[in-house]
Amino acid sequence: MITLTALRSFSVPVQAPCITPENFAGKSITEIKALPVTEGNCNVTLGDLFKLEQTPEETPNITLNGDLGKVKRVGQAMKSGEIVINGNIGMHTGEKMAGGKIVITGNAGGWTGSEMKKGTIEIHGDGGDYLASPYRGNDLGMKGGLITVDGNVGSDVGCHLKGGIIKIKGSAGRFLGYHMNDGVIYVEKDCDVRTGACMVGGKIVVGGTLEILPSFTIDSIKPKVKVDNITSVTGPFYVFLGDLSEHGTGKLFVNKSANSALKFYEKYL
Amino acid sequence: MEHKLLATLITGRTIEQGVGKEKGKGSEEYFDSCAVCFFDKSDMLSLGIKNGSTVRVTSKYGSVIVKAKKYRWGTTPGMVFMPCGSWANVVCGDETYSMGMPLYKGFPVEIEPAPDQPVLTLEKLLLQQFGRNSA
Amino acid sequence: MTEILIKNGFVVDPRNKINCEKMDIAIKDNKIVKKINEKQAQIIDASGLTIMAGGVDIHSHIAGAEVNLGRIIRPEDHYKDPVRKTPITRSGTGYSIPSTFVTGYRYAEMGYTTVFNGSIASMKAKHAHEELNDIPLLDKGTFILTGDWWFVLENLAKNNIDECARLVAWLIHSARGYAIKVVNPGGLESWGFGRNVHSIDDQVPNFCITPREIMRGLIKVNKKLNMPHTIHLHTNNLGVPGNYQTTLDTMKALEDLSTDGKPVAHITHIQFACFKGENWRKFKSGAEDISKYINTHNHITLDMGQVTFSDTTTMTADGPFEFSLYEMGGHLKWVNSDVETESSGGIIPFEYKRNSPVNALQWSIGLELALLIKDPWKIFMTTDHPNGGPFYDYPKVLAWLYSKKAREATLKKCHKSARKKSLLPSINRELTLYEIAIMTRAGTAQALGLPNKGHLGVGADADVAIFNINPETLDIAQKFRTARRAFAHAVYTLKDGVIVTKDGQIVNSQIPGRTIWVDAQTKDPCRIDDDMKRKFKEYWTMEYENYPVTDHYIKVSDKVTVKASV
Amino acid sequence: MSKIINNVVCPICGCLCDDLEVTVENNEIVKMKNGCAVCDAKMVHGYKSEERILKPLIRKDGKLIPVSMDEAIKKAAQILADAKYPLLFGWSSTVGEAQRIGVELAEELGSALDNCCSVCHGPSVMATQEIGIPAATLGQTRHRADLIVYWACNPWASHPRHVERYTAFTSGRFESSEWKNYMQRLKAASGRKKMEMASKRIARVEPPIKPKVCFTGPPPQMLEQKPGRKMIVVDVRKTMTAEIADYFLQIEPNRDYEVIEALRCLVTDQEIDVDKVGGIPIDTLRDVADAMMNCEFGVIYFGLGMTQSLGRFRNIEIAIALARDLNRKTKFVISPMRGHFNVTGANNVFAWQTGYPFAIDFSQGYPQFNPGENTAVDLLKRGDNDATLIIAADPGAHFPSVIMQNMMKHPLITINPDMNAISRLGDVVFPAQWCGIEYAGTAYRMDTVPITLKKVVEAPPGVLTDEELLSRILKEVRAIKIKRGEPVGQTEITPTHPDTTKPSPTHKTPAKPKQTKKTKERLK
Repeated sequence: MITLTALRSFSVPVQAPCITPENFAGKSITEIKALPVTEGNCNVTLGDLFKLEQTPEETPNITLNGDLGKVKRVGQAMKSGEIVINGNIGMHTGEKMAGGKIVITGNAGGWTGSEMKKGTIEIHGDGGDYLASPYRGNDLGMKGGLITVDGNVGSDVGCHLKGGIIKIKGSAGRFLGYHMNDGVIYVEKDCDVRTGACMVGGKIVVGGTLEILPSFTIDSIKPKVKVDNITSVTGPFYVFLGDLSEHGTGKLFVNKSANSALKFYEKYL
Repeated sequence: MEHKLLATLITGRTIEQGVGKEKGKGSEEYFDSCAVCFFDKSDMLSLGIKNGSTVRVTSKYGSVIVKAKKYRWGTTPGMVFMPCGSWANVVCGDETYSMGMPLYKGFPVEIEPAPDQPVLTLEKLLLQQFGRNSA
Repeated sequence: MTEILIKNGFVVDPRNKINCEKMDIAIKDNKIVKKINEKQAQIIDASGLTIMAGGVDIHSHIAGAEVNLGRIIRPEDHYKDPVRKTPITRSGTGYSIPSTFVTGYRYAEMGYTTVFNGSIASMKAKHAHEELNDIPLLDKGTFILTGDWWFVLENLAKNNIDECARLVAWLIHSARGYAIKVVNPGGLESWGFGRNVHSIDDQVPNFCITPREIMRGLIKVNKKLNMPHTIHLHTNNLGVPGNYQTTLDTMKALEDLSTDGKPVAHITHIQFACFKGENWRKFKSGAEDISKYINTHNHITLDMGQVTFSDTTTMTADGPFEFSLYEMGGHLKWVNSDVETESSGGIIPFEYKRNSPVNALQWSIGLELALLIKDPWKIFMTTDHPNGGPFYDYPKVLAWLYSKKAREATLKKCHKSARKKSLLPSINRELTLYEIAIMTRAGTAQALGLPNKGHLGVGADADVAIFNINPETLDIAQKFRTARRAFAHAVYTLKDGVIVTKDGQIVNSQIPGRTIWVDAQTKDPCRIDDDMKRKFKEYWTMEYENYPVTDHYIKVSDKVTVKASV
Repeated sequence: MSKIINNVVCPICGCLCDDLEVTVENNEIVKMKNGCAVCDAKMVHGYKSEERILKPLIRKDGKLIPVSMDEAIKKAAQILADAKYPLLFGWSSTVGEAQRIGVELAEELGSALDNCCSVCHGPSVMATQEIGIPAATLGQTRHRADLIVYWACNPWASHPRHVERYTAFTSGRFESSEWKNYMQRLKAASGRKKMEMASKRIARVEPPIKPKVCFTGPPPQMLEQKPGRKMIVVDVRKTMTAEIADYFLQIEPNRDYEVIEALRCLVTDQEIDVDKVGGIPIDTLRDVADAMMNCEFGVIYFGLGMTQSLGRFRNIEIAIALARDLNRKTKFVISPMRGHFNVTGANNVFAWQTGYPFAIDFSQGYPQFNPGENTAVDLLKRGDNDATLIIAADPGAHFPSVIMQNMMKHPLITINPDMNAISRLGDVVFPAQWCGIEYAGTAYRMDTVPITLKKVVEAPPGVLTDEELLSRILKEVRAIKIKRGEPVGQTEITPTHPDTTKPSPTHKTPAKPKQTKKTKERLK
């Protein structure tokens, strides 16, 4: 295991896409120290910014400590192994991830797990905006894997989702699952407005309150819903279909008891 | 008569503000057109204020004194309007939802009459907000 | 004063009928000369290398409002191809629509030195010229969309060819353009109200004219103006199954206009106009019919518009075509950009896939045409950048042309439609270096009417490309990958007698390149009288005085003056 | 001695009206014809106001002290070269020629580069990146549009001549002006006196406040029957633009997305389960949808009410989707009402040089783009940058104070012609010439049509253009870097602004630009 500890708190953004298990594998500590990163517009090395130590444990492969809120692109495109981040981390963590595991004990920045294909991201704090959403102009949403968030998440989470599961213990911001095609998003608490906007497929399960867009239509009431192979949630749930303006067939499961304001939809059943 | 009004604030352009900003940010026109807040008639009644009364507009992000004016064109109870400019900025928020645009329109503010409190000029407002100005 | 002597290379110069002869090329300043003082000159040892004139691209969308809109809407495309700054070069981004500096660098790396911009609306011409100024290392020119200009439609409907010619001369001059571009004649105006024309004899709504009349009229105008290039034509019904018939009709309709056996029209990206079959399911290649016609007629030149299987961006002034492409489904973005009284436009990001029956056949149609048309002076190599693929795929296209083995390798990976519905598998022709030089430089320069480009004769511009191909030892058809690499990275590119790339790397990025434009001087210049100014005010939302491109928009100007016969 | 200059371009809003008639006396603009009230304020009064900065200033002990240009440039270059991550922001009120050098400076510095569009129509650009846009130049609307929708914008205040030049109150080839009809209605409603006042408004001598005539618009059925052009205004509050419209739809704040979603459902023949959306009954929306589907050529112009309210770029995205869907039924285009006169130009210049329109980060040696990450407000909110250069913009008057407070923690360099709010806050304050008044250059209209701004008067002595200032700062930055032994770019910087004092070239002008020779010599 390689432990990286930030030597100071960073005042400008640090881009460190080199911090992945693949990149560190087979390298000596001196070689790892020499890996290039940028601090603002300065080209520096990992050793300039972090204290590096090697310990014999196998997992996790990499541990990061310190004030890392401005450190971006950690674990970018990683394929295997495990990274543990003790504290907050900056944007684009685990972007284009294709396997392995990232554990973040604090909060994650925006675009965490963006365009990820496989693997697991565990966030014990809050997830940022654009969690598991693609880069601007793309529709390459998350394809597979699992993201769990213990806290809340920001806006535009799970855009263009094409597979995989996102579980959020807290509440979610606006535009959750925007234009999602497939996959599952489960929010235990409330959602901000416009949940599931433009969705064409997939499943969003909401345990708390939310507002339904006019372009969704009620389909049925179901007693419970399966989130993944091991979890199923009991409701009862209103099931909404949408987004009609996109001719979508996405399913929005809304906890009936938490949403008495939606009772009038029952007349269409 | 209530002493506080909870309203939704919209900031935006007015032609007077446009004229004012082009004449110069230190100009009287700019001050007159920007250090104001437009109300619906009914809200003014409930607050007990008149055209030209000073009011305090407070949001989560800050608090500013401006002059109250009646909105001319239509009815907008519960909604107040401030021309964009340094005064409105004090109450605007920094929340961007990760897309670069801060909070300018459609957020809650609290308004109370502030009789006898002065509306700060641009120079004084800058000094109050940032501790410096052109002096 | 710089003097350069390129020694011992194999020169391929079809204009001067030189085919792989070992000879020296002498350069003084920015021209090729007969002889120079060897002692003073810088010597480039080109032994074992092939020397050609700098490449001349006849049709490539590299600048203008539409190209830039394409750049703006594709951040994800740039994201995968960042280009780092160096002490010599500027930074930027690449892929399907590279930023301006990168466009210049990457063309130069392939030995190209002259590029003509596909189309611009003259109202936005200043924008195009500002971008062209920021494309270094290339000479460039731009074609002006003329076919649906209201003045043209009105005058041609009344058969006022002379008046139309004067107006077109004014237009080309005020936009600092090089040639008349006609895109889906009549269709762009119809698209103003969401309609289109579907044959060359359809009426254009509100204007009492047909596409046939527009094309014929503009060819007459082009002749009257003595323009160096023919009209540059994008046919009606582009991208529609069965459109090979429209293309044949178009070519037949123009037959009688050629009196001296010279071409009267250049039909661009012919691949997209060569579809047979009533619908996409019955989609077949029309290359055989088109090539048969071209092989027996001399009044048309073509360029390929080859598809190269990449994630690219389609963009054209043909707004209705882009909308119908969008309607076929599966596209995330659609851009339409109409320009008042002049043109329309559309952009759709598009990925050509090998396993798509339509795309695979499109690929084979382009190659079929290039190989079935016997005379390489009649069809030139392009990808209609970025419509069929970005220009950095040119080496791939060349490989398919000079090597059956390369074609077979790709055919194997393609959908079976490419094999079944076209003649490509049965074609054995493999182009020689000589023919390639025609299709990429000599022929294009001739079609464009550029006497100093595309060849290495005395007096030609000192634009030279040197490739690591030894014609004596390398069988390009067999070792197509080696040759492809050679075409992708020229050993040397010389622009205006200055070495700008070496071993595929930019060594000098400070050559701005010239903007070539035509000033067709009419005997009786276009009178912009009050009536005309009033009309201008009615037609455009811009004042007449603010419309023309002023001189400062051209960084280095290369004016071609022609005497018109009106 | 007075002279009249015709066809001057107005350097204020995205309309770029190019028909101004300016009278100049003793190197001073004394009169302006054809422009709007805002134009008058700038062209006749504002540009020569007391607020003008004439010498560079540097803040010493909290006070702004006049210094020499050389000292100011050295100081600014030192700040920028020392910074690990500077931010260059603004660019909307300067010409393309200066923006080009700005990109080069940003690249040299490895800085963040953003323009004002990130707080106005950046969301529109982002929406275009997600979904494309069916757009057209303004003349296309003028000639063809029989349905004009102004959504969440108030052109009467922000683009005063938009209606008159490009939409309802202008005549085109296929559609005629509704001005007469409006006047008749106005007459019928409020008599002669009020008409005079309205015509005064149209003549733009007075700001458009006055009569309390309420045209809430006839009911939607009337909307369908009315011949000629129709104008619909959708907004959260009634504005003067709504007054002149045929129909006004007042929706609840922050509900644009829902209303447009409902319209999209109606256009695609879907049933809607709710009765009201955003405070509007579905039946009313159905009428609007019908009007949209039954027009020959429809257009939606949208403003900051969409880009700044809840949903930001998703609002635009859905509005574009509506326009796109409508193209299956008829011809429909949609267009943002870009604010500053050259904010579109900044997007375009940045895009052709880097591939990206705004929110660019050069810290990696190549451009990276991500609004939300590299946009000015986000950078400042997180406190990522450590120096700021503001040019041709006034975030002091347009950024929330909470954001500005973060900007004030680091050195601030400003380049603006007059003492606006941000200049008042600067550490190094440069004066600049007014582009479009004191020097010429290229600006891009809201529909990306490039227009050359004119020079009408001479600038005060010693005040430089934005291009010259940036070039000198860039040169100085390079000198500092060379001293430190760092590699620098080598592109030579040649300011190239047009000289529009010469008459426009006619067809016969054989003029060969001077640069040709020079460049050729250089090549030799």
